[in-house]
Amino acid sequence: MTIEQVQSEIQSAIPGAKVEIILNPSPSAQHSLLLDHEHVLAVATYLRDVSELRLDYCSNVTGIDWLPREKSEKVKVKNLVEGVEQEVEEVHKTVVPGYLEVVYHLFSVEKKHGPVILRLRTEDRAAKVHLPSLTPIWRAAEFQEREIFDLYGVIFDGHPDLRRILMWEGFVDHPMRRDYVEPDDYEYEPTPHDHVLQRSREESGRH
Amino acid sequence: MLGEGIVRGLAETARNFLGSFVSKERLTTVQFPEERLPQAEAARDFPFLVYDGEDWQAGMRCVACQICEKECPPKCIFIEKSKDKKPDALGRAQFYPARFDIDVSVCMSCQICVEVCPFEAIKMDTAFELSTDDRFGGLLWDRQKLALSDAHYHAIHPTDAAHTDELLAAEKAKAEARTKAAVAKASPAPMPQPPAPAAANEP
Amino acid sequence: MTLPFTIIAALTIAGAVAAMSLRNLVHCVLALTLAFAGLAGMYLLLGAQFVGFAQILVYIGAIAILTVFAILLTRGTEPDAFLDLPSAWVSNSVIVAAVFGVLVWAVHSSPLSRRTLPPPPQITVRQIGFALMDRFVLPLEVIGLLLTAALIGAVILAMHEKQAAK
Amino acid sequence: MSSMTETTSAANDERSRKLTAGISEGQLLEVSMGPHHPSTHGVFRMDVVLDGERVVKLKPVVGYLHRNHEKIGENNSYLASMPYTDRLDYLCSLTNNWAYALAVETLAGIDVPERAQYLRVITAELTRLQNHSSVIGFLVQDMGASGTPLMYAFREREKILDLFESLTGSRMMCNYMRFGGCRIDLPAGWLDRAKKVVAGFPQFLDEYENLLGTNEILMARTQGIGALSRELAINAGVTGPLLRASGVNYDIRKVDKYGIYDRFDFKVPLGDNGDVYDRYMIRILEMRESIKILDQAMCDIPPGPIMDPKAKIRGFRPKAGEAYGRIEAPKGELGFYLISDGSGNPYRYRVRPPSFVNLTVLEDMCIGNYIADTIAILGSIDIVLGEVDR
Amino acid sequence: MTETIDQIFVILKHWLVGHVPTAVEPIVSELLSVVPIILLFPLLFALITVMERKGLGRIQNRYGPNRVGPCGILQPIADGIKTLTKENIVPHSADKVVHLLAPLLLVMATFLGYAVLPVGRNMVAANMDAGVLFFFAVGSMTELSVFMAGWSSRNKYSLLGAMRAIAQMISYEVPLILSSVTVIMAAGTLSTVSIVEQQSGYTGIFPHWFVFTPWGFAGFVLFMIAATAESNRSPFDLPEGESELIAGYYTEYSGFKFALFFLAEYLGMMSISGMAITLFLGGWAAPLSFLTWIPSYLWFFGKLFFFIAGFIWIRGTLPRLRMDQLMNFAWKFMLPMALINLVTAGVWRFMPTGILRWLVCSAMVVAPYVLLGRGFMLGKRLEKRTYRFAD
Repeated sequence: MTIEQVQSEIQSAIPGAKVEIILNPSPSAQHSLLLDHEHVLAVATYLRDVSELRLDYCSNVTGIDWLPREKSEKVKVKNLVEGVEQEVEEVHKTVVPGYLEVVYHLFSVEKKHGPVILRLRTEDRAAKVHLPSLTPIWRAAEFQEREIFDLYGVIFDGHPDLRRILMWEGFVDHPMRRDYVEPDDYEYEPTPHDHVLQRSREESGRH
Repeated sequence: MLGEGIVRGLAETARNFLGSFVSKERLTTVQFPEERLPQAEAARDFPFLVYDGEDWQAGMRCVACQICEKECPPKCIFIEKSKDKKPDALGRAQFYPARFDIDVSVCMSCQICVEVCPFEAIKMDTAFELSTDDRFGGLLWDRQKLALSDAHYHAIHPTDAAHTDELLAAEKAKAEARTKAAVAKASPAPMPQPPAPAAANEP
Repeated sequence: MTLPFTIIAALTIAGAVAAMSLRNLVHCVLALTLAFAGLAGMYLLLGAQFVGFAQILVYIGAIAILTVFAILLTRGTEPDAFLDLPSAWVSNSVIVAAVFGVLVWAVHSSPLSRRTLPPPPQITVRQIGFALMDRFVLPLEVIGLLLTAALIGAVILAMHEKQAAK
Repeated sequence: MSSMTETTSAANDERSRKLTAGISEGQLLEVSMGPHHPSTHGVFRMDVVLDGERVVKLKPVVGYLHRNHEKIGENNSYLASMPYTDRLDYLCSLTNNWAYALAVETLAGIDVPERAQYLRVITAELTRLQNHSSVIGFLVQDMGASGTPLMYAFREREKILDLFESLTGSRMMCNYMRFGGCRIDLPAGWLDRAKKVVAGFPQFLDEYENLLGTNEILMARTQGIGALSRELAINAGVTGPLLRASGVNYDIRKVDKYGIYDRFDFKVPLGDNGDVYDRYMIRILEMRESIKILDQAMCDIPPGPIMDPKAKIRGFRPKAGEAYGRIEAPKGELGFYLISDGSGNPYRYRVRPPSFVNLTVLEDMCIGNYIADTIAILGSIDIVLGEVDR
Repeated sequence: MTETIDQIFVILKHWLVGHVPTAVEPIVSELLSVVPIILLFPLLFALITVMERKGLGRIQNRYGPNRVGPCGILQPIADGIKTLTKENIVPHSADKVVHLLAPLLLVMATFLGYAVLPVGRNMVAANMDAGVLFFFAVGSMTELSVFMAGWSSRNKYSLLGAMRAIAQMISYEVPLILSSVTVIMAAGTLSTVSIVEQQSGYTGIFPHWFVFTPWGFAGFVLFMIAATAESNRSPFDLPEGESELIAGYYTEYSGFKFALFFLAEYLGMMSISGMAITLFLGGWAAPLSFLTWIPSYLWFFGKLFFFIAGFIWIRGTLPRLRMDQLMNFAWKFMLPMALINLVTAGVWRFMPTGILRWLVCSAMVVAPYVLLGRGFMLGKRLEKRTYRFAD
C-alpha cells in the first residue's frame, strides 16, 4: 500500500483528520504522514485495529528538535530607484519557527509489513510543547515517550507515567535539544584527589 | 521421576571435572603473565606514527593534514601544524606536525584515524601493557613517544605493511612519472598533490 | 552454693530482669532467651541432661524464635512513650516485696527445707523413654492429641486468612 | 478491543491495588534493588514494593549509564559513530555495526557486495551464538547456579571472541562494518577455524541440555514464571526471543529479509507459554538454527570485493532525507533512524534499543511473583545497560 | 601395633593427664579434648575453602586459585590476612551490641556440636547419654544468632535473609530430626558413641551400617537434604542468595566478623556431615572388615572429606530453589517421606530377617517416593516441552 493510499484511507475513515504527506527525498523513500493533534488518537486506533494495515506494533518513537531557521527567498520587487521604477531582486529573510517533532515508526506483526511513519509536531519549542500521547494505543511508546519528554521536553498528554527516565529527577534542561549548553562541570566531580578538587573549585568559581 | 534431571546434571559436572584434568579443549585457561597467546595480526590497541629510515623526525610520514584529528570519534588527537616545511619520503616539501599528542586514556582503539589517513602515516600498535601511575600526564603521548619505525610496523602487521608499501611505491612511481613529464615539458612543476588512495579498501 | 550455680543463677536473674525492663522488644526477647539458657544450665547442673537439652531445643530453638516472629509480624519493635506512673510503680513494688517475703517465710518454715535429700538418681534417657511409654503413656498421647488439634487449628486459621486475602 | 485494556500500564496499578488490598502501608517493604546489586546486569535499579516476598509494585529506574549516545552521534560524522555503536550492546558489537551500516546504506542508497553480505551474516550469527550462550548462562547464574553454566557458556564464547579478534582486531569492540561493506577481508585460515568452532557448538548445547534441560529445580524456577501474553508482547513492542517465546512468529530476518537472509534455510522456534523457561529454550533452539545458517554461509561464501567501490570513507555526505534501518539483533529489533540535512554529520541519530523497549513489560511480568522470580525474569529479558541507557 | 596407632591420641592424652597434679586433672583432661577440636576444625575449614574453590574451578573448567603457595594451597592464609586486616564496618543505625554478639554466638553454637561427635574409637569430647539431642539442641541455637545478625544490621536485605534463614532452618529441622529418629529407634540409644559401636560389626566383609538398609538409605538421603538446607548450602542457599539478597543476613558484616560467619557456615557443614557419618555411615568404622587396620580417625575424616566433596559437587551443579518451593518441599515432600520412613524403620525392626523384609521395606520407601515425586511435578506441571518451528 502506498503512502497516498494510506492517506486517503485515513481521510475517508476519519472525517476531518488532516493528513499531510511528508516526502523523503533520499533513496530510502520512506515517506511519512503528518497528523494533526485532534485526530491522532482516532487515526492511531484506526491504523492499529480497523484498517487493512493492522499496524499493531509501534517500533520506534523518535524526538527531533527543529531549530528556527532562516529561509531566504529572492523576491522581485518594484522599487523606486533614483526616481525610476525598477525591478530589483531583494532577498527576503523569513524565520521559520522551530518546533519539536515526534516520529512513530509502525509495523504490522500480523501482516508483516511496514514501516508506516507518523509525525506529530508541536507548535513551538518553548511553551506549546504538548502532544497527545500514543501510549494508550501502543504500550511500546511508554518508555520512548518518557525518554522524549526527558531529553526534548515534549509533554505527552495522556501518558500514564510521564517522568524523567534517563536523566535524574530535578534535572532542569533537556539535553537532546540542539541549543542545549553543557554545564561543563561534571568532568571535575569532587574526589579526594586534591588536584582535581582544586580544579573543580576553580571551574565552579568561573561559572 | 523426581531427581532424574538433577542426577543428569551431576553426571555432566562430574564429566567436566574429570575432563578438565585431561582435555585441553575443556580447560582453556591461559595463565597470563607466564603463558601468552600469540597476538592476532589484526590486533589493534593504540595508534602510532610511522617513520621511515632511522631518524624519527626526518622520516615521519605525517604531514599534519589534521584529517584524523577531525575524524577521531572521541577527539583524542591534538595536532599543531609546523610553521616550516621539510622534505618527505618523495622529496617534496611538506608540513610536519610540530605537536602531535594522543590522549591514550580517551582513545577507544577504533582505527578510524588509520582508515582516513591518506598518507599511511598513522597505524595501530599492538602493545597493551601500558599502565602508568600518572593519571593525567602518563597517558598523554607526544609525537616522540608515538613515533615508531616502519620496521616495527612490518613486524606487527606484515600483511598490512606489505600492502601499504605497494600503495606507497605506486604513488612514488606516479609522482616520479609526473615530475619527469613536468621536466620534459620544462614548464614550472606544479605542487604535487598527494592523491588519496582508497584507504578503506586495504585488505 | 557453688561457683557455677552462682554464675548461672546471676545470669538467669539478670536475663529475666532485663527482659522486663528493656525498652526494645527484640532486646527483651534476647534477654528472655538468656534466662531460658540459664534455666537449661540449672537443669544440667542438677544432672538432668535430657530436660536441659530439651529446654534448649524447645525454648531457645523454638519459643524464642516464635516470640521474635510474633513481635516482628505484629508491631514495631520500638515502643511508644513509657507510660508507667511512679505511684503505680511504688505500690507494685510494695506488693511484690510482700509476696516475696511471704513465700520466703513459707519455704523457710516448711519442714521440707530441713529434710536431708537422698542422692539424686542417675536417670538415663532410656529410663525416661520407658517411663513415657509406660506409666505416662496416656498423658503423652493426650498432649500429642492436643498439639495436633492446635496444629490443625493453626493451619485452618492460616488458610482462612489466605482466602480472605484473595 | 477487550484484550487491549489489559495491555495498558494502568492494568499494573490495578493489579497492585488488588494485591495490596487490606494491607496497611507499614506492612509493605520497599526495597531498592540496585543500582549496585549483583544481578541487575549493571547499574540498573528496580524500586520494588514487597508484601512479604511477593512483589506488588515494581518500577524500573534506568539512566545510570546514560551518556547521551544520540547526541554524540549528532556531533560526529557518520563514520565516527560506527565505533560508538560497538558500545551500545557491548556483547554484540557486530550486529550493532550492521544495523547502523544498514541504516546509512538505506539513507544513501549504497549497495553491498556479495562477499561482504556473507561476511556480515557470518559475523552476526556468531554474535548471536555468543550472546545467547552467555545470556542463558547469566540467567541460570542469577538463579544461583554458582557460575558453572556461565563458565561453560564463556568457554564457548571465548572461542568465538578469538575468531572476532583475529578478524577485526578486537574481541568486543569490533568496529568491523562500513557503509557499503566490511572493513577487512578474512585472514588466511579464518574460515577453517570458524568452521571448527561452529562444528563444536552443538556439543556444547547438548552438554548444556544435559546439565540443566531437565533439571527439576530449573523447571520449578522458570516454568509458569513471568508469562507474557501474545497481545501484550506485540502491543508493548517486545521483540526478539521474548516475542517468539510468547508465540509470535516475527523474526526480522524472515520479515525484512535484509542482507541475504532469504538465501538460507532456517526456521524460527516459537514458544507457547511465554514464560522464563520458554525464553530460555527459545534461545537454545535459536542457537541451533544459527548454526545451520552459519554452516550454509561458510560453505557458500564467494570470493570478491568486500567494499562497494562507490562508498566514500572520507567526506561522506548523504543527501538530505531520512531512513530507518532495522535488523534482528540477538536481543530483538535494533533500529537506527537517521535524518540527514546533507552535511557530514547526521541531523538526528536515533537508536531504537531492543532491551530498553523490552523493559517496558518488566512490571507486568513481575507483579504477583516472588522477589526471586524478579531476578529470573530480568535475566530472561536479557538487557545490557549500555544499550538501555545509551 | 595397629591398636596403638589407632588409639595413639587417647594414649597421649592419658599420658599427659597423668603428669599433672590431681587437682587440675579434670580441667586438663577437658582442655585436651576441647583444644584439638578448636584447632583442628578451623584448620580443616581453611583447607576446605581452598578445596572448594579448586573443586568448583575444575567443575567449571578453570584452575581455581593457584597463585599463593604451591597449587594455591596457601590461599586461605592470604584470605585470612585479607579479612583480618579489613576495616570493621558497623552500620550507623545498627544495634551495635547485638551486631557484635551474633557472629560470636553463631560460632560458639556450631563449635558446641562437635562435643558429641566421635571422631575415632574412644575419641569423643563428651560422651553424653543424650548426645544426639544435645547436637540438635545446640544446632537450634544458631537460628537465634542468625536472627540477631539480620535484625541488628537494620538492612532490608539482612532482615529478609534472616527471615528466610530462620523459616528454612525451622522447617528443615523437622525432617532432619525425624530422619535421625529412625536410627535412634534402631539403636535404642541417644548416645552417639553407642550408635557408632552398634554399627561397627561386620557380616562377612560388609559392615552393619544403617545406610545399608532401606529405611537407613532413605533416612540418609532425607538427612542429607535437610542437612544441606540446615547449613544453608546450595541449592538451599537462599538466605544468602547473592543474586537476590546480596549476602542475606550477613550483608552488613565485614572483616573479622564476616570471616566468623564464613567459619560458622563451614563448621556447621562439617559438624552436620559428621553427624550423618555417625548416624548412618558407621562413624569411624571401616567400610570393609579387612580395612580395620587403618586408624579409626582416618576413616572418620576420610568420610568427612567425601561429604564435603559431595557438597561442593552439588553446589557446582544446581541452581537455587525459591523460598515457597523450598517450604513446599520441606512440608509436602520431606516431612511425609520422613514419617513414612519412620514407619518403615519400625516395620523393619519387627519383621523377621530375610529377603521379604528387604522387599517390603524397600517398597514402603520407594513407592511413596515415586508417588510423592510425581505428585510434586504434576502439581506444578513441570515438564520438558516441545516447541513449534515456523518457516
